[in-house]
Amino acid sequence: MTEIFGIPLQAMLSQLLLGLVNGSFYAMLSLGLAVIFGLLNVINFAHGALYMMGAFLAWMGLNYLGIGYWPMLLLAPLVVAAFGIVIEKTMLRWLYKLDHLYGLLLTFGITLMVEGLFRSFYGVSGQPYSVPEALSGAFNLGFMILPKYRAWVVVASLAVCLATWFVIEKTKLGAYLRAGTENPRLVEAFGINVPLMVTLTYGFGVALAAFAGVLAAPVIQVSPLMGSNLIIVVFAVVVIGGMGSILGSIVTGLGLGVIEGLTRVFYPELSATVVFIIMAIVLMIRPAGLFGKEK
Amino acid sequence: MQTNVLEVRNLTKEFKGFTAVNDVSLKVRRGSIHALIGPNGAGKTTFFNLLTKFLTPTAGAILYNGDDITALKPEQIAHRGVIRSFQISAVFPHLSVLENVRIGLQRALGTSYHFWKSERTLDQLNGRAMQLLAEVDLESFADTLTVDLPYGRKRALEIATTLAMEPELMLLDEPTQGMGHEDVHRVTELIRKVSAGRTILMVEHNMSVVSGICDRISVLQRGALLAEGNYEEVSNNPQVMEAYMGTTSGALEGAHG
Amino acid sequence: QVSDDVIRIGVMTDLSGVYLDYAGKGSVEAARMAVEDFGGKVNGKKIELIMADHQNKADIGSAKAREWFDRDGVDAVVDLPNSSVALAVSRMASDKKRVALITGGANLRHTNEECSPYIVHYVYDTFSLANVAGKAMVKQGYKSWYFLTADYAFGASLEKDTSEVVKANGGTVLGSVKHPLNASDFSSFLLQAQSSKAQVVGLANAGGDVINSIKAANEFGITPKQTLVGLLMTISDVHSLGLQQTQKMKFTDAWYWDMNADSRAFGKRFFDRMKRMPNMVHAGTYSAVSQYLKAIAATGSDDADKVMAQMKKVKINDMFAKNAYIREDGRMMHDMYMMEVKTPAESKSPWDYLKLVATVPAAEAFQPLTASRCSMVKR
Amino acid sequence: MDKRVGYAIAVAAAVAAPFFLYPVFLMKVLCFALFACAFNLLIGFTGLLSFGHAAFFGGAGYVAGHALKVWGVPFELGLLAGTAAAAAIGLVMGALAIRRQGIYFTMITLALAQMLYFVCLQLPATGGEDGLQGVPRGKLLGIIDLGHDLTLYYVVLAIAAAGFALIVRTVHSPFGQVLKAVKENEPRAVSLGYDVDRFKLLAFVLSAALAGLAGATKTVVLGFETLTDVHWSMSGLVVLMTLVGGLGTLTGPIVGAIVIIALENKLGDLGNWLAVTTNVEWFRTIGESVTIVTGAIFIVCVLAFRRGIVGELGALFKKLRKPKETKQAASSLHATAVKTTEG
Amino acid sequence: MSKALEITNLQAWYGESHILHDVNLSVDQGEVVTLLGRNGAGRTTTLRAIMGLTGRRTGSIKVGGVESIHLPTHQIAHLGIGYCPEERGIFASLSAEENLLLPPSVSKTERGMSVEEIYAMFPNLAERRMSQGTRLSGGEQQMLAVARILRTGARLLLLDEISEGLAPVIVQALARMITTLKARGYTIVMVEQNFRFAAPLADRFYVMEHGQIVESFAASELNDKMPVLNELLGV
Ligand SMILES: Nc1ncnc2c1ncn2[C@@H]1O[C@H](COP(=O)(O)OP(=O)(O)OP(=O)(O)O)[C@@H](O)[C@H]1O
Ligand SMILES: Nc1ncnc2c1ncn2[C@@H]1O[C@H](COP(=O)(O)OP(=O)(O)OP(=O)(O)O)[C@@H](O)[C@H]1O
Ligand SMILES: [Mg+2]
Ligand SMILES: [Mg+2]
Repeated sequence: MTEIFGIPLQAMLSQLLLGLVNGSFYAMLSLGLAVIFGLLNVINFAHGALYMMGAFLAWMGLNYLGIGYWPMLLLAPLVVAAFGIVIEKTMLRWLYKLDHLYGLLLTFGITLMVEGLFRSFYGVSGQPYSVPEALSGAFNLGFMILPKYRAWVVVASLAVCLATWFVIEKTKLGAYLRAGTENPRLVEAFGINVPLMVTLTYGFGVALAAFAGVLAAPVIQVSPLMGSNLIIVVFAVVVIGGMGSILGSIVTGLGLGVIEGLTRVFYPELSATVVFIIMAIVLMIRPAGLFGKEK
Repeated sequence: MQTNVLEVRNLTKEFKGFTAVNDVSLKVRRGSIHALIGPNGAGKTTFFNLLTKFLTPTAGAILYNGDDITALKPEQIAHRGVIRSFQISAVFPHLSVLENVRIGLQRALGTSYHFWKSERTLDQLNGRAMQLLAEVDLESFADTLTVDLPYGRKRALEIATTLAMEPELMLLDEPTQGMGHEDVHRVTELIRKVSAGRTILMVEHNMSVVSGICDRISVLQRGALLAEGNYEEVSNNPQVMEAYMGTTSGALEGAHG
Repeated sequence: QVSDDVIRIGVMTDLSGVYLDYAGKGSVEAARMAVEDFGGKVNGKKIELIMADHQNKADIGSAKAREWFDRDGVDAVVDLPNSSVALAVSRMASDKKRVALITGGANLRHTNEECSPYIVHYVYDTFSLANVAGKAMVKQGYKSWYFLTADYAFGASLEKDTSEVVKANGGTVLGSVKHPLNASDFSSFLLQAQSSKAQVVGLANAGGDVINSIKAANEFGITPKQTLVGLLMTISDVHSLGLQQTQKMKFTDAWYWDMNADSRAFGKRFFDRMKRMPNMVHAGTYSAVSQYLKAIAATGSDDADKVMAQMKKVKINDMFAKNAYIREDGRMMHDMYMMEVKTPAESKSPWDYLKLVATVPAAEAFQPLTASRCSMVKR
Repeated sequence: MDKRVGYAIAVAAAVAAPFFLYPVFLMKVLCFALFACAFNLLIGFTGLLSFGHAAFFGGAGYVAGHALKVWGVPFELGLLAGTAAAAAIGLVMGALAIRRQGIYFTMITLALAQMLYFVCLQLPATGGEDGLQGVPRGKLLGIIDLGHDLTLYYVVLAIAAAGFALIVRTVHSPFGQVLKAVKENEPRAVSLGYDVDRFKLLAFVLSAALAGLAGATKTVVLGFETLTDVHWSMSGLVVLMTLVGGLGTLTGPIVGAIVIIALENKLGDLGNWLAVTTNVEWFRTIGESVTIVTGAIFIVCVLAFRRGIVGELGALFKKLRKPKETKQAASSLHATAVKTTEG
Repeated sequence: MSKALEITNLQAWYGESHILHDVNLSVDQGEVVTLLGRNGAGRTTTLRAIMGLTGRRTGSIKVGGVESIHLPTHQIAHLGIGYCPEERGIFASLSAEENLLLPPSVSKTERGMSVEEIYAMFPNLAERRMSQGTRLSGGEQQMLAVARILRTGARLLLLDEISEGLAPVIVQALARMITTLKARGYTIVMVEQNFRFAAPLADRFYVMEHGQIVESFAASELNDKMPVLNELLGV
C-alpha cells in the first residue's frame, strides 16, 4: 500500500474528502458573513446562532408539523431570513451611522439571547435529526465509504456558493451591492432603493447561515450550542480569506476544511488550533488576508 | 552643503501594467519654491507618494541632501525633515488648534512614548506653538476645537503643524484646492512667507499661485517629465500649452482665477 | 441542636449551561422530593431547600457557596456538576465545616488529593467509569480497544485509566486519537478508529462530543461492526439521540430507573414532575439528600462532624443503592452496572432504553483504598 | 478641584465598603473594575476593540497561580509574573493584530485568544477543566499574612487604585496625546513622523499588562483559576462592562464592572425576591437565564444607551448645568469622564 | 410648464446643527443656475437637501412640479435628477467602466448619452476604463463622476464643484460640455468656487451666505453686480 508520511494513501484521500465536507460549511458560513459585512459593514456575530436556528427549524418542522427535509431546506432559510429582516429593520438599521463595532456588539447580544432561549426550551443535549430517505446509504469509493449525504453537502454548498459569487461579481445587481458597500447614500442618490437592498442582503446572508444549518442537521446533533462552537473558527477563516472577498471566503473555507482534515490525521492534537495558527502566519505575510485588498 | 536638497534619479512607478511615473529625474534647489504641474492623472500625487514612501518605487533613486533615502520608511523620511501635506485637509479634528501644533512639536522632546509623564510636561512647548500659530495668523484660535475652524484656516493650521516639524523640505499637494479666493490669497502669501529658509515642492493647478510664487516649474505628463524651467519658459512651451492648457488661449493662465 | 433551627440544603447546579439536562433542574426536583418525603421537617425542625445556578463558573459557584455558608446558614451543598466548580466549592465547604454531597461531579480528586471529612462523593467518578467499562467489557470478550479521546485532562485520564484496566484484564489497546473539545465533526477521527479494526471504540469524552461521535459512527457504518462504549454517558444522552442511533452501545451507569420496584416508583414520580426519566445523577441526589436528612434525624444535630460520622456509620439501603456505605475517604460505595442500549424492537415503552449487561460490585468498581492518595486514609 | 472631591469620596467609600459588604465579593469587583479599565484604555483612547482580552486576564491568572502554587514564589512575584506574562502575550498578539484596523483587529484578537484558550485547555499545568485549584495567598512583603480577607482587601484596593491611577496618567500623558492624534487622523500622524503601529502596540501591551494584573490578583483572591477566564465569553463580558459603564469614560468601566458582577451573582436572588414580592412565580426563572438577560442588556445598551451609565449621567449633568453653572461639585466626576470621551 | 426645480422655505439640519435657513430658489427648464458663496455657506448642503441626503429638512422642494420633501432619496432621483457630489464618490471596488454604467436610468422617457458619446467627450476615461475606480487620478475621477450621470436620462443635473482640482485644459473641456448640455436642453444647477469658470456659463446666479440666499441676479446683470460679489466673495 502506498503511504505518505506513514499514513496510507487511502486514508489520506478519505480525510481529504471529509475535510472538503467541513470546508463546505466553513465556506457557506464565511460567505454569508462576507456578504453581510460587505453591504452593512456589520460583523454578524449572530451568524452562528442563526445557523443553529436553521438546524432547529428543520427539526421543529419535522417534529411539530411533519414537514420533511427537502421542504425545510427551503423553508428554514426563508423563516430565518424573515427573522433577520426583522432584526435589521428594528435594530441594526439604527447603527449604520455609527462605528461598526456597535453592530458587532448588538449581534453579540442577539446571539446570547437566541442561544439562551433555545437552551431554556430545548436543553443542551440536543435533538436527533436523521438523514433524508433519498440520501441515506453510502457510496463505496474503494478507499472509503462516503455517506451519500456528505457528498450532497459538498455539492449543495458549492452550488450555492458559486451562484452567490456569480451574482455579486458578474451582474448589475452585484455592482449595486458593491457600490452600496462603499457609499450607500450616493447609490441611493442614483435612484436605487438602498435600504431595501440592505435589508434583503442581510436576509440573504442569514438565510445562507440557516441553509448551512439545515444541511448540518443530519450530520451533527441539533443543539443550541452548535453555532457558538463554530463561529469563531469561521471568523478566523474570514480573516485568512480577507474580509469582504467573496471568492476569498469560498476558497479559504474549503481549503481550511481540507487542511484541518489532514491535521486530524497527522497531528490530531493540533486540529483545534491549526486554523488559528494559519491565521497568524497569513497575517504576518499578508495582513489583508489571502484575497483581501490592501487598504 | 549641496545646492540641491532633493535629487530624483530615474524614478519609475508601475501599477499592474500601467506606468504612473515614468523615468523622472528632477532636482530641487535649496531654498526654492518648486512647482509640479501637469494634467490630471499625470502622476503628481503618485510622485509625492513615492518621495514620502507612501508608495514604493519600482525603480530609481531618491537622494536627499546627497543621501540615498530610497529604502527608508515613511516616518524615517519625516524624521529627516521631509514633511508632506495631503490633497485633502489633514488635521486632528478633535484636538484644539494649539494641541494640533504641539503634536508636531512633541516628537522632538523624545517623550512621546512616556505614558507615565504628565501631559503638563508638554506645556513647555506652548511658547513655540504660539509662535507658529502667529506665523499663520491663528493665535486667536489657539483654544478652539479644530473641527470648528473654517476650511481655509484648517489648511493654515496644517501648514503650521508641518512647520513645527522644522521641515527642510515641504511637500504641498494642491494647498489651495477647494478654497475661496480670499483663502487662496492668504495661503499663497503664507507659503511665500514660510518658504524663507526652507525648500518647498508643491503640486498646484492654480496658475495664478504658481506664477506668483514659484521659482521653478516642472511639468509632468503621462508620468514623464515634459518640460522644466521658470514660469516664462514653461508657459511659452508649446508642448505644455497643448498638454495642460489646451490650445485656445495663449497665456498659461487657464480658467482659474 | 440544629443551628438557627432550620436545616438548609443548597442545590448548586448548572441551570443554563451544558449540564442542564445531566443535572440541572432534575437535581433540584430530586432534592425537593427527598425533602418532601421527610414532610419538610426533621425532628420538628424545618428543612429549607435553596438552589443556585453556578453558570459553570467557579468564581460564581464559590461566591454563592460562601454566601450560603456565612450568611444564609446553609448546612450542606449537593450536586455540583462541573469539576472546577465542584473542586472550588467542596474546598470551601471543608474550610467552613459544612457538608458537600457531590452527586454531579466525577472528579477522582474529591476522594484523593482533595479529600476531607466533609465531602461525600456519591454517584460515580472517573475511576469507576473506566474500571467498570474495562473490566466488564473484556470479560464479555471485547478484548481489543481503540479510544476516541477528548483532548483535555478529563479525556486523557479517562483513556489512561481505562487502558490500564483493559490491559490488566487481558485485553489490548490498539491506539487512540485525540479530538478537540466541542469538535464540530467526528468523521475523520472515527475513520481512524474504524481502520484500527478494534472490537471496541471507547469514547473518552463527554456531553455533546459523545453525541456527535455516535452520530458520525452510525453514518459511517462503524457501529454494527465495532461496539461503541460510552465511558461517560447517561440515559439522557440515549434519549436525545434515540434508540436507532444508540442501539447496542454499552456504557457504565450507577443507576437505571427500571431496575427494581423502588427505582421504578421513583422514576414514575420523577417523570410525573419533570416529564422525563431521572438519570443516575438525579437519583443519586435524591438518595444523598435523604441519607443526609436521616443522619440529622438520628443524631438530632446538624453539626457537620456529627452528621458525617453518622453517615459513614450506617449502611445505605434505598432505591438508589442496596447495602452501600460511605468509605472513610468519602467515597460512597455502591454497585455499578454495565448497560446496553436496547434495539428499537426490544424497547416496549417510552424510556425503556437499557438492559443490564453486568453488575460490578462496589469493591471492584471503585478505586481501592490501598491506592488512595487521601490523607485521611490510615495505612 | 471638584474632581479631587469626587475621587476622595470614592476612596472613602472603597475603604469603608468591606464593613458592609463581602470583602471577597468586593475584591472580585475591584479586579474586574481594573480589568474593564484596562480594556477601556484600548477601546476608549485608541479606538481599538479587542475581543480577546480574556487571554490576558486568564493567561495571567494561570501564570500567577502556577508560580504561587507550584514554584512557591512570594505574593508580589506571583502578581508580577502574571502581569509580565500578560504583557508578553499582549506583545505577540498585538504585533499580529495591530497591522489591521477596526473590525479586522477585533476578529483577529478574538481568534488568537481562542487559540490560547485551546492551549490552556490542553496544557497539563492548567488542570484542564478542573482548573488550577488551591492557589495560596501568601504574605505581603513576607510579613503581612494575606489569609485574612480584610487585609487582602486593602492590598487589592491599593493595587486597583494604582492601576487606575496609571491609566489616568497614561491618558493624560505625552503618549496619550499622540494616541489621540493617531485615533483622529492616522495618515497625518505618520506624515508627522510618528510610527503609529508602535504607539498602538504600546497601548495594547499596556492594556494587556493591566488586564493581566487584574487577572493575577483575582486568582490570588479566589484561590483558583479556571478556563472561564480565558474563554471568549469573558472577553464579551468585559466589553459589556465597559459598554454599560460608558465607553471611553475613565470611571465608566468601574461602574460597569460593579453592575455586571452584581448582576451575575445576584440575578437569581433578584428573581426570587421579585417572585416573593410580586407573587409571580415566573420571576424565579430569571435566575436561570443570566445569558438571556446579559444579551438583552447588550442590545438595550447598544440601541439606547450607547454612552453607558456614566456617559449618560455626564450628558444629563451637562444639560442641567448649561442654564446654571451650579451643581458643579456633584457632577465633577462624570464631567471629567465625559471630557475624556470627547478628547 | 412647471419649473424644473422650485424650492420654497427650505430648512435643513445635520444632526443638531441647523444649516439651511429658509432657502428659496427656482430654476426654469433648460436653465443653468450657479450657486456662489464662501466655503461653508451651505451650497453643498442645498444640493444634498434636494437629494434628501441631509438630516432633517422641512419646507418644499418641487421637482418638475412634484413635491419631493417627503420622498426617500432613491425616489427623488427617479424624478429625473442626476447628482454629482462634491467628493466625487467614485467606487473603489468597481472599475471605471462599471462606475460609469452603475447609475440606472431614472427617466422612462429620456434616454441619456450613450457610452460612445461619453468616451468621445472624455478620451482619458476610455483609456482607463478597466482601472479600478479610485486608482484614477483626482481629475480623472472628477470626469468620471460627471460622465456617469449623463447616461441616466436625468434632465436636471446637480453639479457640485466639478472644476475643482482639474487642469485648465480639462476645465475648458468641462465648460464646453456644459454648453453642449445646455444646448441639448438640460437643466443644470452648479455649485462653483471657480467664478471664472462659472460666470460665462450660467443664466442666473444665486449667492449664499450662512445658509441663506442673500443675492440673486441674471447673467445680464453680472457686470452691475460685480461690486457686490467682490464684497461677498472677494472675487
Ligand atoms: N455632515 C455634516 N455634519 C454637520 N455639519 C456639516 C456637515 N456637512 C457640512 N456641515 C456644515 O454645514 C455648513 C455648510 O456646509 P456646506 O458643505 O454646505 O458648505 P459649502 O458652501 O458647500 O462650502 P464648501 O466650499 O466648503 O464646499 C458648514 O458650516 C459645515 O461645517
Ligand atoms: N494605486 C494605483 N494603482 C493603479 N493606478 C494608479 C494608482 N494610483 C494612481 N494610479 C494612476 O496613476 C496615474 C497618476 O495618478 P496621480 O494621482 O498621481 O495623478 P495626479 O497627477 O496627482 O492627478 P490630479 O491632478 O488629477 O490629482 C493616474 O492615471 C491613476 O489612475
Ligand atoms: Mg493628485
Ligand atoms: Mg461644498
